[in-house]
Amino acid sequence: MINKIVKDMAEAMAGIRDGSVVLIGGFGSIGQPNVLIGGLIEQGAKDLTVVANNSGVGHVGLAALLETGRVRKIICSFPRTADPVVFEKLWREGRIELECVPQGTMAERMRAAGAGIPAFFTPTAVGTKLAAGKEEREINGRRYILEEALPGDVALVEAWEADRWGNLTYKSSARNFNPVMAAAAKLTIVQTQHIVELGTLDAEKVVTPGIYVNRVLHVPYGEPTVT
Amino acid sequence: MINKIVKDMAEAMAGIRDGSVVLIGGFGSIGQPNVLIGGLIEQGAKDLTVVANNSGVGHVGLAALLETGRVRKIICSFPRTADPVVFEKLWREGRIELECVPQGTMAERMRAAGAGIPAFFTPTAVGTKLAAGKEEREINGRRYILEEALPGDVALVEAWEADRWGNLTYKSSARNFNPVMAAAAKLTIVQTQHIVELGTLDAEKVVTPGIYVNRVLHVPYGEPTVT
Amino acid sequence: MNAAAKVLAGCKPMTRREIAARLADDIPEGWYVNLGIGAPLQVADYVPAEREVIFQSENGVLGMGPAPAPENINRWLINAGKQYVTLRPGGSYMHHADSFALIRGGHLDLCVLGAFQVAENGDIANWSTSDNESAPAVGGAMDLAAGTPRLWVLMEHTTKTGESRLVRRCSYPLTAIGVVKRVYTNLAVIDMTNEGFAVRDMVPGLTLDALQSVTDAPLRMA
Amino acid sequence: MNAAAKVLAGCKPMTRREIAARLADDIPEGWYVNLGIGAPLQVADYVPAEREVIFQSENGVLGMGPAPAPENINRWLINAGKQYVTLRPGGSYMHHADSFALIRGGHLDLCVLGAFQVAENGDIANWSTSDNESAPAVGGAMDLAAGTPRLWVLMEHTTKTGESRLVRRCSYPLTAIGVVKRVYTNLAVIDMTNEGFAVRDMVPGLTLDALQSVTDAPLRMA
Repeated sequence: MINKIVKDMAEAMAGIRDGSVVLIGGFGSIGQPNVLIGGLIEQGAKDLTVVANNSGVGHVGLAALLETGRVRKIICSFPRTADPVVFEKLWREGRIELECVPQGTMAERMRAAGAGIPAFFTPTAVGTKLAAGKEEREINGRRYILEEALPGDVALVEAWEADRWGNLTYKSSARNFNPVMAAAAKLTIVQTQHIVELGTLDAEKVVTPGIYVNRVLHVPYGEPTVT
Repeated sequence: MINKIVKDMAEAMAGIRDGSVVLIGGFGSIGQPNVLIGGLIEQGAKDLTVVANNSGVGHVGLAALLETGRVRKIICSFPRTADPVVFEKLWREGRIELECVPQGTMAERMRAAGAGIPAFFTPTAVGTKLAAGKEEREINGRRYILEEALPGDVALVEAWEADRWGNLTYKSSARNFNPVMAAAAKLTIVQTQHIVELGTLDAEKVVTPGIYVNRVLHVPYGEPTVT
Repeated sequence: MNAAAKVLAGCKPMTRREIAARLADDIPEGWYVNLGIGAPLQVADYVPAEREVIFQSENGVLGMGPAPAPENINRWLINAGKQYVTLRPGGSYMHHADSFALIRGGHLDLCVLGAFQVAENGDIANWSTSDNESAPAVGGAMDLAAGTPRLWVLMEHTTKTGESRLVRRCSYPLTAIGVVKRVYTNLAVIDMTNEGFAVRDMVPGLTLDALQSVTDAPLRMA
Repeated sequence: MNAAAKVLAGCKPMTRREIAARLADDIPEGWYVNLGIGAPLQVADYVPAEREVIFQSENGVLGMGPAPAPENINRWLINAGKQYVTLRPGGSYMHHADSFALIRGGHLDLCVLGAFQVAENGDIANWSTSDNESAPAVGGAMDLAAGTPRLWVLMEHTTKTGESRLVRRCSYPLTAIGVVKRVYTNLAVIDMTNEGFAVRDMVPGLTLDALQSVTDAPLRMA
């Protein structure tokens, strides 16, 4: 019997290596798997590259991970949410590398990684300093730049419901980057509000099919705080 | 009040021009909008390029459209379903052009068109005769070819449920190419089994949001025949 | 008293909310619209619910409604500005790759962004002032600006120190090139044409000459 | 009596169904598997339901179950071979771009395809015999062959006229290059290695010499 539900955080985090590229879901704190981030801090992997839309708020969640000093680089569209105190300090001190990527390009680079597309052309950022060093090509009279896939070694994902095959649903705008990251990583670890019996999720409504999920941890931790 | 539901077939087909690229949903006959295809025959546009996974069966649906002689070219992965009598005859007589495209490349080329991606690299078809004339590049030690977006002027789509904003759901494997084509065409025309009140579709379950839909025709025509 | 201050004294400039209302009047029923964070978000307040305009938020919300009453907050439902919002009947959710496929694919009818500068060639600069004190943060601005066929900018006509935001060429880092179609400022509504800026209308009491005196790029009447 | 006929007379070749059953034995629980149209589809019949193997169909079905009883047919639910199937509890649907993203992205554990020829460099030819009498039709074969990290081929060892299907180089148009990992024929199970074909096991009564006599490419024991 396939059972991707793990019994505890140690099992969820087992084997994450130093130097990993870790994709972390969420838009701000909505859909961000903060409990798993705590587990990753506990687990101790270092020299990480983190891909996340924002750079953490205050001293919790992603910010707490950055504060450990174990993140070498962050790939991010908007490292400037409400209270980015930890990131800003690290960045000013030159202790973290930042790759600022347009949000849609970041999403599409991960989608490409999951879809076996190594590179694609996009109009986003043409003629701007974020296109510096990138191959440019005119196609049908319009300028485009070439962007490469952005695969992860690990994805940390927050779901609403999950079953033992790893099928997932999300709640409202907490969907955001989570399904894209689940498909883009070699090892996808999920924290879910609800565990449901196999076969109870509507087959027409599953957003992430279990093929993209390796481990599911039940974390009924309640409602997110907007920050 | 936005209302994309049209009153009859004439309104559904209005303005389709000679020379159009017409994307037609379906995998075999499942999810294929046969009633709309009949409407297109009636409407009379000619010199069409049709994009569809198969090439029609017997003398109905897509095959009937081909039989009118108004399709100049078909872009297709598998023009060989059960009884492709019309297509085979046209093709042998040199009266229709065929572009045979791997199924996943065809889907991704349309997805790219809808997503504003003009071209992407793919491993599919590398080293085969379907890669002839295409740009090849090695990326991270693997060979890829460049494929271009495949946009449509018109998409004909079969849905299960639709509301007046054009939000759509599909039934089982009748989803197939329909959502991809809906997003890839300038004018998307839908035949739907059911019309539902705005707000009754589950927001988590809408597969094609109305932004991709222009016209909805209510066609409660019953079950498809597998062929 | 600088040129800008003089001009402002001679007419009645619009407030941010008045600009938003002015812009909202130009959005017809049926359009799909993305409103950038900051001032553009206020535009939604001036589109009456009975005129069905469908608002999209980059974080995967299509059919966004107004802020909820405090007792009805769904804590998983926010907009791009990370404020709680609602979903209208007919609204739906999508993931980030699908959301930006929608944006990049040119499916929106309109995007409204704020800006530091707009140039007469349609360039927009709205994400960075080259201030090296803080880290670069682009968000979805470049995707929205490059992807949407109709980009309107909502901004003050001049900076606080009186410098024109309508320029010959942007001096700040660009967000996208040649994409702005119209600019709504506190003084005027100005179209982008192949021949540069063309003024559609101005606030009462303002003349083209007075407007030109606070505008770096050349203006003409539309 | 040609070489192939002699060899077949000296042993007990497997039927198509026996090959499918032999292959099915090698699929462990938990694998995600795509079965090509034709003979490979029969593999599913030999995986017992209690060993959870998740079958994918290119037309957007993940978690495919066996054919339905006639009274329970869902006429909107077919497999890639356009036969009616069922969905297992835990199954789900996706559209074609997502389905081939899954395939091309290398997420399947296994794909089983039929073939005309497999070459010792891992090339596979399974979509066209260069017969110019009928139109080319590739379907999803190239995507599956190029995308799946583990491709097994299920085919007869020789053609009806006794020609080897395991060849030094394919003469038919290629489906993909260097991708086959293992071949299941009516005579043997053969691994693809960096040194070419390596025989894992043969049907009773068959020797490596006899197998080699009906095989174009050189063989060795694994």
